[in-house]
Amino acid sequence: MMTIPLSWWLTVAAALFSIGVYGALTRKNAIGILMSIELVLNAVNINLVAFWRYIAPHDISGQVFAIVVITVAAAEAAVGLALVLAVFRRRGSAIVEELDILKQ
Amino acid sequence: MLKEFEFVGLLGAITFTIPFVTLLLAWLLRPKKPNPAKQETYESGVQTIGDTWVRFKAQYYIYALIFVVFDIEAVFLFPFAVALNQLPLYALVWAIVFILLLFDGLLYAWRKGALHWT
Amino acid sequence: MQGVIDFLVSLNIPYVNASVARYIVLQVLAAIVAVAAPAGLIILTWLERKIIARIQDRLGPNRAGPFGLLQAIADMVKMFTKEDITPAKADRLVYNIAPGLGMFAAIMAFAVIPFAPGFAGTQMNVGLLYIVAIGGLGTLAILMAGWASNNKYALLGAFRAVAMLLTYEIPMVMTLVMVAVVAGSMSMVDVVEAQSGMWFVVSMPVAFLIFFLSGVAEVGRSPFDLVEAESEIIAGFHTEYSGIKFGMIMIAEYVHMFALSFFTAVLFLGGWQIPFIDVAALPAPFAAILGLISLLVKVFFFVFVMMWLRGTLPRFRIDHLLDFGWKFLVPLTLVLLIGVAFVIRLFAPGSSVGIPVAAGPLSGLGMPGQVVALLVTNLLVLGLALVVVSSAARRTRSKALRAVSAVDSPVPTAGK
Amino acid sequence: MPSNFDPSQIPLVPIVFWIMTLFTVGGAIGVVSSKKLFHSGLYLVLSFFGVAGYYVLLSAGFMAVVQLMVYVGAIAILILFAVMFSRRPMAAESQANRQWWLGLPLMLVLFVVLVVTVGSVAWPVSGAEPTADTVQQLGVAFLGSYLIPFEVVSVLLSVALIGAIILARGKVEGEETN
Repeated sequence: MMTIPLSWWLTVAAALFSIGVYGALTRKNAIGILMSIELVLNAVNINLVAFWRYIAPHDISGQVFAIVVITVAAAEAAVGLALVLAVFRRRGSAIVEELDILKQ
Repeated sequence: MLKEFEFVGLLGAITFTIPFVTLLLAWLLRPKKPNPAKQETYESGVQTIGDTWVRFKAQYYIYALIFVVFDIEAVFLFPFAVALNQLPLYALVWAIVFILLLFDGLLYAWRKGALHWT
Repeated sequence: MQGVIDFLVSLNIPYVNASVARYIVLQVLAAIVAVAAPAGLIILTWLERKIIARIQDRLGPNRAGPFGLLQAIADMVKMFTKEDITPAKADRLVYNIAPGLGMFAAIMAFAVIPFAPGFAGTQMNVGLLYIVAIGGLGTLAILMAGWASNNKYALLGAFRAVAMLLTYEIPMVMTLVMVAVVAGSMSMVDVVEAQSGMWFVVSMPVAFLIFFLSGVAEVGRSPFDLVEAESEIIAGFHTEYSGIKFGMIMIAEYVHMFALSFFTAVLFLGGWQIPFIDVAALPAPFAAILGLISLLVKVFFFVFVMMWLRGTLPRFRIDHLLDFGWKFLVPLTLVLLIGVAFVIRLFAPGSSVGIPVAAGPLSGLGMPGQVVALLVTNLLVLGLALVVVSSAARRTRSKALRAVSAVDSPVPTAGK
Repeated sequence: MPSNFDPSQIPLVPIVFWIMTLFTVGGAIGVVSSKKLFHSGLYLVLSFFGVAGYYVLLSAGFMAVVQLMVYVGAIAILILFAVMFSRRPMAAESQANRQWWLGLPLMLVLFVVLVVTVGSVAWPVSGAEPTADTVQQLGVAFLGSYLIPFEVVSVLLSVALIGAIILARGKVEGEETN
């Protein structure tokens, strides 16, 4: 079963993480940024579960952490999207660059 | 664990092809004579006005919101359910506290009228 | 299943060793499931039309073939040969993927069902959650279909459908948690075996009712079919679909209904178990055949009940439906879950796995005591819920009456 | 076909791994490059699906179904709902902001640094197989050593629910309702 070395998982997770960071930095729309953050959190979860599987398979902590991360991601998505919707209704836009009210 | 998902994978591989086969078969059999009138959006014969993707009321979003929260509650309750007989009695009390805390959120939504369909 | 594998190995075909034989058997089982689930649709549509016709004092299809049996095939042919129109304004790719995804989700639900003793594709120890997870894909397909059609009715229908699916998924998941609590496992195979003493429908009738009810809502069938309320939103999320893609959506719906019947039979009616007969102890081929027949009888019973519901009940209104889900079923299942967990823990045998745990105080009463306690809990919670609801209803009604009389009474005085 | 051919030796696990990598990374690239926000959301689902496949390969079946149930069944729906609520979600305009050319090399540098780090550490891999019933272990952990996080999670969820409802319900004049 362990035909795949641990480093493959970590590399894939790194790729996912980098893409997520890129998205968070470059997307215009706030919802797009939230999606990218979900990607980053998923990369973290892959790492957690891979470490659990390869380094401490008898200690369930890795999965506990991953589930807590999922929970926090869901809470973040719920509040974040509600925030985006609220902003969108006030200002008629979800484009982050247009939300520069503090600058004016 | 992998063994347990083998069947899911095999079934998934077959099931994945079924829609393609169906579509291919239909593509071979069916006539294809599109014209602009046919391809118009069907709204009971009335011409469509404006954009389809208009905004809908936030009520739908609130239902999805409460659903997400309870979905995650279930994620925590399933391990608890399976491990119930390996747990001391006080653990049950904590699980009940867990459920009641979330119930609290639902009650709040209810009181604030967020569950009310307007 | 082990028997079949051993048989294949004993044939001494080149390259076929135990693990290859296992793959072959699994693959064949998968193929049967993947083909039989949509093919069962042919019987289902015919049955549905016949039953509904009888309920409405009609004959139903009776021209094509004996008893109109070929009608379903004729319908299939029609679906395949009809022109398939894609609206010019649709989002083509998503529009085309959605029906396929719905079909995929519906068929995949069958992966975890134990068909007969020893005949289960997988003993996955997360089977109950798998049902929920795959159900989520179906929800997504509906949202995609409604969205990509670029039609206001389709989008509104999709919103309504998704709101309803989400609402009724919570009571459903909570009843699944109850099943996991009582069976002590999330594997469907274990759930069936845990019912060898007593079916869960006896010990948890209220949980069973909630599961079946929310399941019918999940499938989107009458009386929960406001998703496709013709008088309000044309055909809901599949307004724009025609030809084979419409057919695929229909197939998904019927397969889903079939899957729900399977789940109800497996989770609450003991799956392949037959009362007073120990099926698993019979010699291998009999056990498999008898078990499968027993399961199918239960499945078709639930299929019949669903058609019966469709033939007799009017459609719900969406606000009533959502209120019923959120304000009645969700609190009810949460309270019931607490009760069930409490009872099970009281009756739990002691354990020395991991942390040593003392036995529950009532564990001496054994299985019959547990069944009776569960039943009493179920009925108590239901009774409590009904009392609360009826008192709340009385309050609202008297408030409404007072409002009406407050409006009415000034009228005669003004007349004088 | 060689005489000692054994079909059970087909490297299924790496094959599935690469398919899932295609889903995950391909989906992720779709998320950050798609011009339509709704399509971004669908690519996100594809990516989540691939991650669920990873969990199966990692013997974490519970995590896999939880990934499907929470991410695909709940969070993705929430995100798609939010996309539909925002204006002109299907408009095919560039979704990237003015700094995208700066983000690209940054992403590549980050990736290279991470990979080099991963390669330079000698991970203490243990060859042990995980115990069969991880779900039960999880339950014992949640109500044993991780009891406080368990309760905090429920507080977090209630707070998130209440906060999100307050935010989402704020009424604005002249809003159309359907």
